[in-house]
Amino acid sequence: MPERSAITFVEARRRLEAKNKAPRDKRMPLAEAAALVRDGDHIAIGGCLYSRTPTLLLREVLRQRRRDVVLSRSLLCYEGELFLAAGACSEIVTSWVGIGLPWGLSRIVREFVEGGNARFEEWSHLAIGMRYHAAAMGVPFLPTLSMLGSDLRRTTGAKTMTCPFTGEQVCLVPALHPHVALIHVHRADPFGNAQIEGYPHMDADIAAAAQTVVLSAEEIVDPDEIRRTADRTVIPFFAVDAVVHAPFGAYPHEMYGLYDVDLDHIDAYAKRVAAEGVAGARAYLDEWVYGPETTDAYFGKFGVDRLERQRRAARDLIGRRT
Amino acid sequence: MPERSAITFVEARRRLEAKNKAPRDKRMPLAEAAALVRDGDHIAIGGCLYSRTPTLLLREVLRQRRRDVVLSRSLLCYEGELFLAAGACSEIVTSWVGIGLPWGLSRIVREFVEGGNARFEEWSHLAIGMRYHAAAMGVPFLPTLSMLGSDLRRTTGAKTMTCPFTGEQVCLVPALHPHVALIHVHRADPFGNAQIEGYPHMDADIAAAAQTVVLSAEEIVDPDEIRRTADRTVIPFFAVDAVVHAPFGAYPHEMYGLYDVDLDHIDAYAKRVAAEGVAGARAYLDEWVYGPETTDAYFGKFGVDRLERQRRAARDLIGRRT
Amino acid sequence: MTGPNADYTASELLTVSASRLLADGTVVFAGVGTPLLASALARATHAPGLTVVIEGGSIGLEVAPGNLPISTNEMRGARRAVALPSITQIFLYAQRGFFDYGFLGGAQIDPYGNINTSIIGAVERPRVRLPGSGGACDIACLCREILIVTRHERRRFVERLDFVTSPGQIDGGRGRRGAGLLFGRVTAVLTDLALMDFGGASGRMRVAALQPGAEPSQVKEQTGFDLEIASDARRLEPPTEGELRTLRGLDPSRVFL
Amino acid sequence: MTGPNADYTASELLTVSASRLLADGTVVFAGVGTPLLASALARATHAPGLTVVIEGGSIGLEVAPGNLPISTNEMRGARRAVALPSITQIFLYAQRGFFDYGFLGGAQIDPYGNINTSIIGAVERPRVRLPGSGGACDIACLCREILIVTRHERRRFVERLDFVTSPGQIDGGRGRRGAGLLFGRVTAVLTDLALMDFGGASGRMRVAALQPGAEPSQVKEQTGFDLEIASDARRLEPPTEGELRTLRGLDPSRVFL
Repeated sequence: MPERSAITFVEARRRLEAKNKAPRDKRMPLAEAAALVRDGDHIAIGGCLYSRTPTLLLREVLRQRRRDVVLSRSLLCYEGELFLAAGACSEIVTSWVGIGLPWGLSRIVREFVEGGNARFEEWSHLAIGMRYHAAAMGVPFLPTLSMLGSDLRRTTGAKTMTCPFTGEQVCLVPALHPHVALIHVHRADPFGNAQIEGYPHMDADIAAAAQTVVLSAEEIVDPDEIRRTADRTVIPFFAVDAVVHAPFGAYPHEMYGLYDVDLDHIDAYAKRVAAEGVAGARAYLDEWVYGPETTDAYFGKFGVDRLERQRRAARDLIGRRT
Repeated sequence: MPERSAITFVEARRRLEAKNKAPRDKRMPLAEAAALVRDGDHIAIGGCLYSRTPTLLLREVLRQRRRDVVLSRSLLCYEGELFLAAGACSEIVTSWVGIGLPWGLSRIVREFVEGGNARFEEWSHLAIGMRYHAAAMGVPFLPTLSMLGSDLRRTTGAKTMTCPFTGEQVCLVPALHPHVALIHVHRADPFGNAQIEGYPHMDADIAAAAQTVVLSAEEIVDPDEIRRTADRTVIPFFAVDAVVHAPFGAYPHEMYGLYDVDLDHIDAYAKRVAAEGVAGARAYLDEWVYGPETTDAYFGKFGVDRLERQRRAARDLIGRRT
Repeated sequence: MTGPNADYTASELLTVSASRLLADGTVVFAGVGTPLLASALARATHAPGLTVVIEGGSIGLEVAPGNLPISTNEMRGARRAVALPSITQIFLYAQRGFFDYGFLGGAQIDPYGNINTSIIGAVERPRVRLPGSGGACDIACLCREILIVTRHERRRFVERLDFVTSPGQIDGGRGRRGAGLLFGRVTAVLTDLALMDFGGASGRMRVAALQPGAEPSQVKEQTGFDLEIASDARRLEPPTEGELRTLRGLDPSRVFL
Repeated sequence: MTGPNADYTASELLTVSASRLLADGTVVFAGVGTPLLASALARATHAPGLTVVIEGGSIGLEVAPGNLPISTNEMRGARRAVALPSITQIFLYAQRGFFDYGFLGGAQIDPYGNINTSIIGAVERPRVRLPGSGGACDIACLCREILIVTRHERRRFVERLDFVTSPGQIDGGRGRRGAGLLFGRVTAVLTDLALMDFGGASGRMRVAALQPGAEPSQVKEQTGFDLEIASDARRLEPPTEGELRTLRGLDPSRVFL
């Protein structure tokens, strides 16, 4: 693999074969689950940008002062800035980094990458998806027509080959097996059978690709409820190592149908970073990550009314699902 | 492609680019939809074995006396025997052919293949899936670890290559772009947005792989119902060319949650063929395919009580969904 | 940028003319901002049968006026969608050939429509680290028609890119074919000053039409490379009252306008 | 085939001893018939934490006694499943390495555990066209432990196959590795007469244990190739009353027994 520290194809299979696949109660406290992340791990983050982000899990990983991790995600939001500013991360693997059009370039990513203090390995969005998909499929690579003619092919170390059936040229991207996948879902049972509503993003592939999968879920349901709606299950229990009950677990990011993104909060963060740079992000870490000792304390700072407002906003956006 | 008459990778993309992708009412009578199948076409059949088979569509294709078609399916049930006996088909592409363990080998497939009057191109089950998946993904091939060390690799013309990233050997299978996909679903809107309950089988990939997609649906719903449950849609309208309202459209095969397989009917057919061979299949064609002029006449032969019994059986098997 | 008496802004002009590039009954792969506004405007005017797709995984969305998505992955982008596949699946639909148009912008654009949204300076030690490709490189490689839509600024239109994130016509001629890109091409580069294409002999970008109020000299001056003006260069129609009213209704608080 | 006083049939013996090969807390990829019965029996006896997967796309199914699935794609196979992925996805989970055991049978089995379920005679003009691989070749290539379970008949155990549908140990030794198969191996060939493995120096199939009532001479006579009997060959325990009662309860009308 081009990036440091992801697991090789053969090693990934061997480790998976060695795992305990018994259906067992995998529920555990947030801190215990986050502790499955080790220094130097490659962490794949579920959801996309500010949607279905495993915010509480990431917050706890930061609180445990992990070091030297690699973050990969299809589109990386400001959690990347927080990990860089915290000194927890030295490399990001993504197709795009930022919060969104209105907020412009990430000042912190610029400082770290332009200063030579962090590595930004850029792939096209589909290429990131194909790398997770290859790993989930148990093959060492996948072909794509994307990145042909792009300098990304050269800088990523993707290969080209001639199709032996058609004679056409294709680009090959290598499987990406993260050490850990952090994924937030709508619903999971204690064994880790998980269901997602709305956008599935890349989470199913990330779960099958990673060596260790940590799930947080808005709701823990009885296995019988999963069995009644088995065709909605997108992550089967045998891929999962830990299950954390985490209502509002993506907040201040959005959770499809449950709560809207808290743009006021994100905007305040962005303004602070725009003005103060890394110092602004560190101040945010002190106030919102290291400061509140508990999840309750963290949500207490937002206040119940605000969480309820965001719940109503989501209902207004999605409406009742017959 | 090894088999005759599937569409090449580049041609498949060109034809798709040329298609009208406007969301329009694609509902049409069964006969009109089946007429989209032409002599010599490669037909991919949705569902698997005796589950979610597009029975009414296949019956109508036979009634229109198509000739020289190629049938592909992950597991081919006795519809293969009917097409062979009808003189409609000279080649099958599948991983397995038969009805099931209790019925043993297909006497008709044996007669045609052993007699040199039909070609049976066998791939492994995953290889068939990878071929449809490659086509659906818009790549000319996909790698797999399956078929390595099997004579199937040699006889199918699958290739091997060394992974440029790991140095490991993989098997490459070529994309399979059928001319027509015949797919039966639980629910579709007039534009062709389709939803399936229970086993998805390979239908989503088949729909994206084929040049022409003909859907039959147990229920035609208002587009707003699809929009309310968009995360259940497995086939988007722009892949679909025809939509047929076909209650009991898979019967006597099963439809997940709606009606059970009619094993009495299938067993009677199997006994007849075991005793009389091709003549038995032709007698079945006369009685159940060519004979009944209309769908009502066809179902009339089963009788309302029998259909109701099969509905109840399905409810007993699956029960209420939440 | 626009004529002295024009009663619309440059971005309104850009969005309206972009919407006119979209034919009815087609599928457009749109990013948030101008592309999504242009697509929504087209649906509301001449192309009711236009299907909008966004990369977060939404097919057939119908945006709510005044409540536009800011990212391609959020609930606002799923409004009235008919399908919500995975992000990977959306791009695979593009790779398969389901999407007629793909919109692109870019920090740097060269005379062949190649785009840089990654790096200014050296790869290993960039002077400016831009956000990256996102889906741009994929759209450039996989869609049938690539539409580049951006403000016309000299620093943006450069003779040579520091980095090719999204391939356009490569070096003109058979450049895409040579790179293995069998499908798709850049059919339009649209700015607030002109509509450009690659129809000339050189295969380089050239002005096919001028925006209302824009002069050839002004276009050349705002372009960092030698830009040919087609002898038969047309003049684009200004936005109509109706188009402007509808557009402003879509983004009343001017988040993107 | 079984001892004169045995109060069980050969297929009951086979199913019970197959169930004992399955460790608790593992995942088994089972076909319908004996494999599914053996898996269900294991769950009901020593392996309650065994997860059953079938190729139609069902994970964690719990079959209803007396109402067993006849195909791997039908509703009976989805009973109490926790997930119903596509057929392709099920095999991709196998390829990824999630499945500990894969059950196989076969019309022809050679001394290295390679299996033919495709063709007797010549490929272009077969004497007998068998049903084909189905998922057998995939299971043989992708599962961690391949368990071959079949009746012991001389016409079945042959020195040379007409066609290799599902690779076993290939030619013994590094055969699988040489073919590119990095993972998985045949760990047991179980019949109503014996349990065989490939633990000998030759890499050929050899008898590791005898079924109750089976004699070495009988095993050799029912095998179409030279079959070694391990010097330390054990004697398998007969089915217990409890195992037989449970098994018969699963298939009271003896569809598969």
